[in-house]
Amino acid sequence: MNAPESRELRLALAVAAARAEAPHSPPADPVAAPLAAPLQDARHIGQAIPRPNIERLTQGRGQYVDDIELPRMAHVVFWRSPVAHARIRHIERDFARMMPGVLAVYDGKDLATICKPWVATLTHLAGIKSAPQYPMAIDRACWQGEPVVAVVAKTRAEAEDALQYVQVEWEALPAALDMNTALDPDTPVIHPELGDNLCFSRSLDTGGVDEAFARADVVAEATFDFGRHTGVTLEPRCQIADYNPASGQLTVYHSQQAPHMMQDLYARQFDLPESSVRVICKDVGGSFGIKVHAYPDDFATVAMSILLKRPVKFVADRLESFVSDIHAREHRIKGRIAVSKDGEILAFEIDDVTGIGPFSMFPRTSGIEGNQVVNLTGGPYKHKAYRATLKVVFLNKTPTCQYRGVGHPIACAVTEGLVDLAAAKLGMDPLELRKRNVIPDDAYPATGASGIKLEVLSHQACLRKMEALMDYPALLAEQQALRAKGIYRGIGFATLIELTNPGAAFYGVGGARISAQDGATARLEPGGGVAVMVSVGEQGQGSEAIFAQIAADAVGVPMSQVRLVTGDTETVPYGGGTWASRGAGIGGEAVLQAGLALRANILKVAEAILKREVQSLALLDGVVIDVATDEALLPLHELGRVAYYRPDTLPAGFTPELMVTRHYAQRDYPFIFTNGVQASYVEVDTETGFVKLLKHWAVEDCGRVINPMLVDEQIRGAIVQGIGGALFEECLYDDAGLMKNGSMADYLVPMAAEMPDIVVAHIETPTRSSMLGAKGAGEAGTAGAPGAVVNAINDALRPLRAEVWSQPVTPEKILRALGHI
Amino acid sequence: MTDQEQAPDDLATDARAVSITINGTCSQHHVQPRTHLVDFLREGLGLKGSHLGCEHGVCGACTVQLDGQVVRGCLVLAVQADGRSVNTIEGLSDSGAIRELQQAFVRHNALQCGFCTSGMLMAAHELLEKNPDANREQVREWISGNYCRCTGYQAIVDAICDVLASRKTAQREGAAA
Amino acid sequence: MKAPPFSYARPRRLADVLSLLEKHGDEARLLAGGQTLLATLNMRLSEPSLLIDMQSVQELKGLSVTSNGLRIGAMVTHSEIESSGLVAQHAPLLGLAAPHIAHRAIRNLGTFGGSIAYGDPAAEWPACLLALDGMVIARSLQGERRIAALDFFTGLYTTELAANELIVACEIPVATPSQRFAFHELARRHGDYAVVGLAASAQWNDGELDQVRLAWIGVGNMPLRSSATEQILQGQCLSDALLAQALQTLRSELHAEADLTHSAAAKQHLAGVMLKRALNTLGRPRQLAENSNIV
Amino acid sequence: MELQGSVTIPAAPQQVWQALNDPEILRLCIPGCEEVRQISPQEMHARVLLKLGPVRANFVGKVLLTDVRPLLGCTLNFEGSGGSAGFARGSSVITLNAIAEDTRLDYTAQASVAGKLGQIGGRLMDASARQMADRFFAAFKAQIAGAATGERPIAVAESAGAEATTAAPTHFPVVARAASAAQSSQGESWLDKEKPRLLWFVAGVAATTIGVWMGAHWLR
Repeated sequence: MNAPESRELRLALAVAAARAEAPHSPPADPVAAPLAAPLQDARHIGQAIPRPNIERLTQGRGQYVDDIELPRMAHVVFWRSPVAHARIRHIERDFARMMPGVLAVYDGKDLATICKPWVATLTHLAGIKSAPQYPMAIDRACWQGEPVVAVVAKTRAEAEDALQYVQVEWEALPAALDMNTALDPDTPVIHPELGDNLCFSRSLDTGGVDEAFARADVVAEATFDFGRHTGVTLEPRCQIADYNPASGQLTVYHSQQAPHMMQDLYARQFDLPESSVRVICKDVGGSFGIKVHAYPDDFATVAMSILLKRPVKFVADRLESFVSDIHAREHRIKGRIAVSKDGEILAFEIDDVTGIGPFSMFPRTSGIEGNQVVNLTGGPYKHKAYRATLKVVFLNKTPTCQYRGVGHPIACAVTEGLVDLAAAKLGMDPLELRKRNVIPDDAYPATGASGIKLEVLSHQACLRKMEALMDYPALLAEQQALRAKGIYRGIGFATLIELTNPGAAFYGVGGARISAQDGATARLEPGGGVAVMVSVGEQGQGSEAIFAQIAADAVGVPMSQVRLVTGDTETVPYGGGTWASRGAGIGGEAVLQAGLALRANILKVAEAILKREVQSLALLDGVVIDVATDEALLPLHELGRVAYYRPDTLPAGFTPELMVTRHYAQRDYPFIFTNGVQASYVEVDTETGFVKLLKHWAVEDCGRVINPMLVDEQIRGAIVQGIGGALFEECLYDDAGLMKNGSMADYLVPMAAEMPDIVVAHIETPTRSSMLGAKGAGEAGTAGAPGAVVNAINDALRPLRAEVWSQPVTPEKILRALGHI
Repeated sequence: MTDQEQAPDDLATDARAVSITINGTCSQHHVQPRTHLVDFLREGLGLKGSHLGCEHGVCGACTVQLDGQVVRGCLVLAVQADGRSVNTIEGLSDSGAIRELQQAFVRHNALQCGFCTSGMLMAAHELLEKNPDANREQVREWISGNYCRCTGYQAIVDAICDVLASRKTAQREGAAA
Repeated sequence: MKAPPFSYARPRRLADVLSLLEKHGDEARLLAGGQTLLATLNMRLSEPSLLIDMQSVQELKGLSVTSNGLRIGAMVTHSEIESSGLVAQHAPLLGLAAPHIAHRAIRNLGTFGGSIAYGDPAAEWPACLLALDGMVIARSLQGERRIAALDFFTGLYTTELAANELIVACEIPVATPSQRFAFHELARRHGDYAVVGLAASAQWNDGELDQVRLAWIGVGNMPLRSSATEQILQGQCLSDALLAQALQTLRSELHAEADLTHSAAAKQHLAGVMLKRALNTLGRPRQLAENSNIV
Repeated sequence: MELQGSVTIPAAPQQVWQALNDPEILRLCIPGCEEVRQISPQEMHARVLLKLGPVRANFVGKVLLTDVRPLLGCTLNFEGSGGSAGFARGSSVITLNAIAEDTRLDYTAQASVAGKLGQIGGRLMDASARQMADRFFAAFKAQIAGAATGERPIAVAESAGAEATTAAPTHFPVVARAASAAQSSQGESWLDKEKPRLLWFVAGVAATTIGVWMGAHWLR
């Protein structure tokens, strides 16, 4: 990539690099390295700046989908399959239709007349298969929670009243419910036309694995279980579909992460011109991957708006969220590690089975998570021998798909669990074993054993920093001292890699119409402000804030002069949206390039107005200045006035171009990997099996940190979600495939009281694939936390010769491991 | 308050008159007995700042004040509020009652998606009043009835502790002066 | 998730509540704090014709000390108990238990009487009432009756309360100087229902335990006492041998039911741990016992 | 949900067997049972009003008997539906053994609960099923004792509620549920292969298990 163009930006980036090894936690800490004095007020990148646009959220003045009311808006509720697998014999709708306020009652066949079915596969996942899926079940429902009948009424309450009178005659069918037996001959095949219940399989073998295990001094192995999770966004999934039959225009207000993807899907499934579909995402109340998929009820709601020729609102209630939002993470992995007596990791081997739903989820497929586990296991380490097998099997349970972390928390917990087991067998300190085996910081670019391309990572620096940050020797001493008193504390580490800034390798090459590139438009307003339209939206992570920071620096204006527009396919450039930790790295780079281009164009206008050489001009803090003297020459509002209202005063043949668009796609690598290390300190009550989280640390290298305050709390939030999986969260099913804990009261997400304080620090190794140098940061917390916490628990239990590798680690499991029950 | 003493003989379920003081203004409204308070606020009055995250009383996103105390807005009927006073996030924002907390939340980045924030602020506001000496652990316990799925709770705890501390400082300085 | 249609009444007088209850029978439901009922209604797991809101009935409110002990009106909220000086003085066990009940917003509306009337096996107040040997005062149009806590809870969500009857108040003998209390509860998250909990009280007479009452939370299908274990402890000084004996007795008399993530065996084990911890509070000299009631 | 238990009934196996085959005795013993109705020789329904804590729900249960070994035992397959509240199905194996003058009845039951109640009722599923079984047997023992002293229960009133399934929308709440409860399992389902014989206590266990309540610490 080119070097930064402007003096100001060069300085800003240099300052950020100088701060690279300074922790910015707690976030209130002043930035460690001083900024150059004359530019101090102007620099935004790298600063802990509060988000400029969130005051309205603190006053209850946001606008989430459910806050929107449109004229003639109707409300839909769904009758969902109460069982895992059922033949639909008859649907009696007449009684429901007679209820007050009811506008229509639809079944799957009604909607199939205008919405095409889909099959979610990707060509680069060789052999992946699935069956056609419709907006609502036709003849057969395949999981508890699949929509079967829809009731549309004038109010939500009326729709629910009428729903009580929908009578569905169904016959329960035998179901495939256990991933470990899904491929057995006596397990029913969910889609007979597919031949079996295997959605996708993969095997990878570098060669040399058997030899490595044969010559290993230590082989450690374990079976790792991961419970099924779901995302529990606090705002449920919701949308309003508004079809205008007169204009043929479909507008969908959607709580979604990828508006252009949905625009494309609605256009294709309903045979509408792309230009007739507009998707608008206003405030989104949490997404985490839950809202990046195209759900059957999304299409159903749109279909009903088209059929009824009026707006239709769907807001999932919490009980239906638990069985209709995607699930994730149900894996059983047998893993082993080969290590030499001097602590060299020689090989990893894993065998992964994962259970998905009855369909591969549209459009990203349900094969990616397992695929990632194969790609990522052993990822931080320099061993060469690796073997992995993966089986992704269909089950009559809620469909699974990409949820925050996507395979990383699993791969990391398996890898790091095995490393800890090996360290214990060797009698070597687990941190030391990691230090000896991570790919050294000077060895990049490198290729991992699974074949992943690693641009530049900083494992060694992160481990060094972690050791100091947590004061490891003191902690070890404390742990020893307390053990003597019968108090069992444990320390657990997890080194990790995370794939971020994906190129088209993720979906595009597999045929999915999911944009790998993003765009930003920057426009100078007549009053001197800068409007920035970006295809990456805001889900709360602070995208708009960091884009404003980047734009302010790139253009050379105060951040208060920057206004962001996101989340509307009609007004922002085309792009992928928010997923796979790509917002800052890809969207941010597009904003940077657009901002720099706008600055250049502004200076051209200044050149014309001031009749000075452009090289002698700079734009600083909203004012065109003389580079040599720093003399203020022309404020932007004056430049805007001339450019927009008095173009007659400009030289003939010169046209100001004060709106520019730039796009960016990361094409140097399939993914830009980040790395980090987490540590957890826990106390296990060995009488009760209860675990208290005492403290958690994360050292994270997400390249250029644009706003440490935002990234730190985002990492903490991700860690807390990871802890959720490690200790609390699991979708529990009974033998008939029915979810037993599908309420907020029984599906335990982490709450404030049980969470530890989390110290976050950074190493900054900017990616060279972009000028900005930012990599993703949104998922690494979730990736590493479960491994660290589970390792800490096992470290605490080790003197008692107990171990637990099944997540969530419940008191029950610990009590069993300890032999109390 | 409107008379709700007697059930109508025909057990009518349709809307009836209630008189509720909302954000300081008392007015009459018609509401069905089955409508819970937050549906009434959101749909009847257009006060969209209180959110519905679960409608079974667990998530805390719907937290509002009833007679000055926080309650789950989804576990109170609007008719139960007849003759009583209700404050919402909009009211407390306009009155300035929670300005310090709001500013601290922004300063500490104590919100991401913002869906929990109204309820979180309502809960924190009551903490400031009931336990001005709360320590960090007590703050964590107090807000543990309010789900936040985005932050790690730490920024929220920091923000609340910040306000607790600055109020104490102000109090000490006031006492000293 | 919207409640089905129903009618609503808010009488001011207890007599009117009782008349409505008598008249509408099973079609009517009493609305105390509503923190259970309204969730149920939102989920449409109950479709009553009428809710009888008791918020305006003065006779059901207030805490006071009478010759019978501490009287807790049925409509007294968890928060009122939590912050009551009378409770702290006369029934400190309730103060220990209150913070475990859900969260502040729930405690501000949920009522003591409502909690007793449901008798949820995992709720704190029914167990406390048992541990304190309290009394339920029930009223119907036919009159008032007093039911000892020990007799009140009869099964899963079932009590001695008749269909036309409501709880007016509960009475708890005031604490004596030699009485000690322990409250231990294990919950996965703060404010969640108990996995296992124990509300306990005993007289401490120079080391000898007297009138030991152990009331269990989240163990069986109702709030229950373990009388055989109590008997073992009666008149004894705490020792390792006594503890072992008590644990053994507890194992044979307590039959735990599994919940979503804990087997019966785990709960049985945890009950033993709770007993051990409670006895540490109840049975040791005060200064040694002080910090032991926090789990 | 899995349940097993054993109960000793002070009567000979023959008497116990007869009582178990008497729908009216069952109606009287199943907690909350309001009606037992023979739809056809192949089908028997019971309506149960489930009252558990704050929950009130009408359930319709259907039971079919298989593997009948007169005086020795049988297998029961049951389904119960509470409309939008939930649905349950399961099976139970009953074995009778003569012990001196008495009969020991051993039972095992497995059930799964669908719908809202299943989704939220997990915490107390086992406890409520056990309570249901206990109450059934307590009542059953009492009935047998009563029968021994000559107090016969009254015969089932066939007419009551027979019009239910075709009632007008104004009667809906009960009707709709009754109708939807009848839903599954005609045709080639497992139920069809065996000849249905009687309604049985498990209908009660099912309906309640179904009805079981409810994760509700939030519910205070």
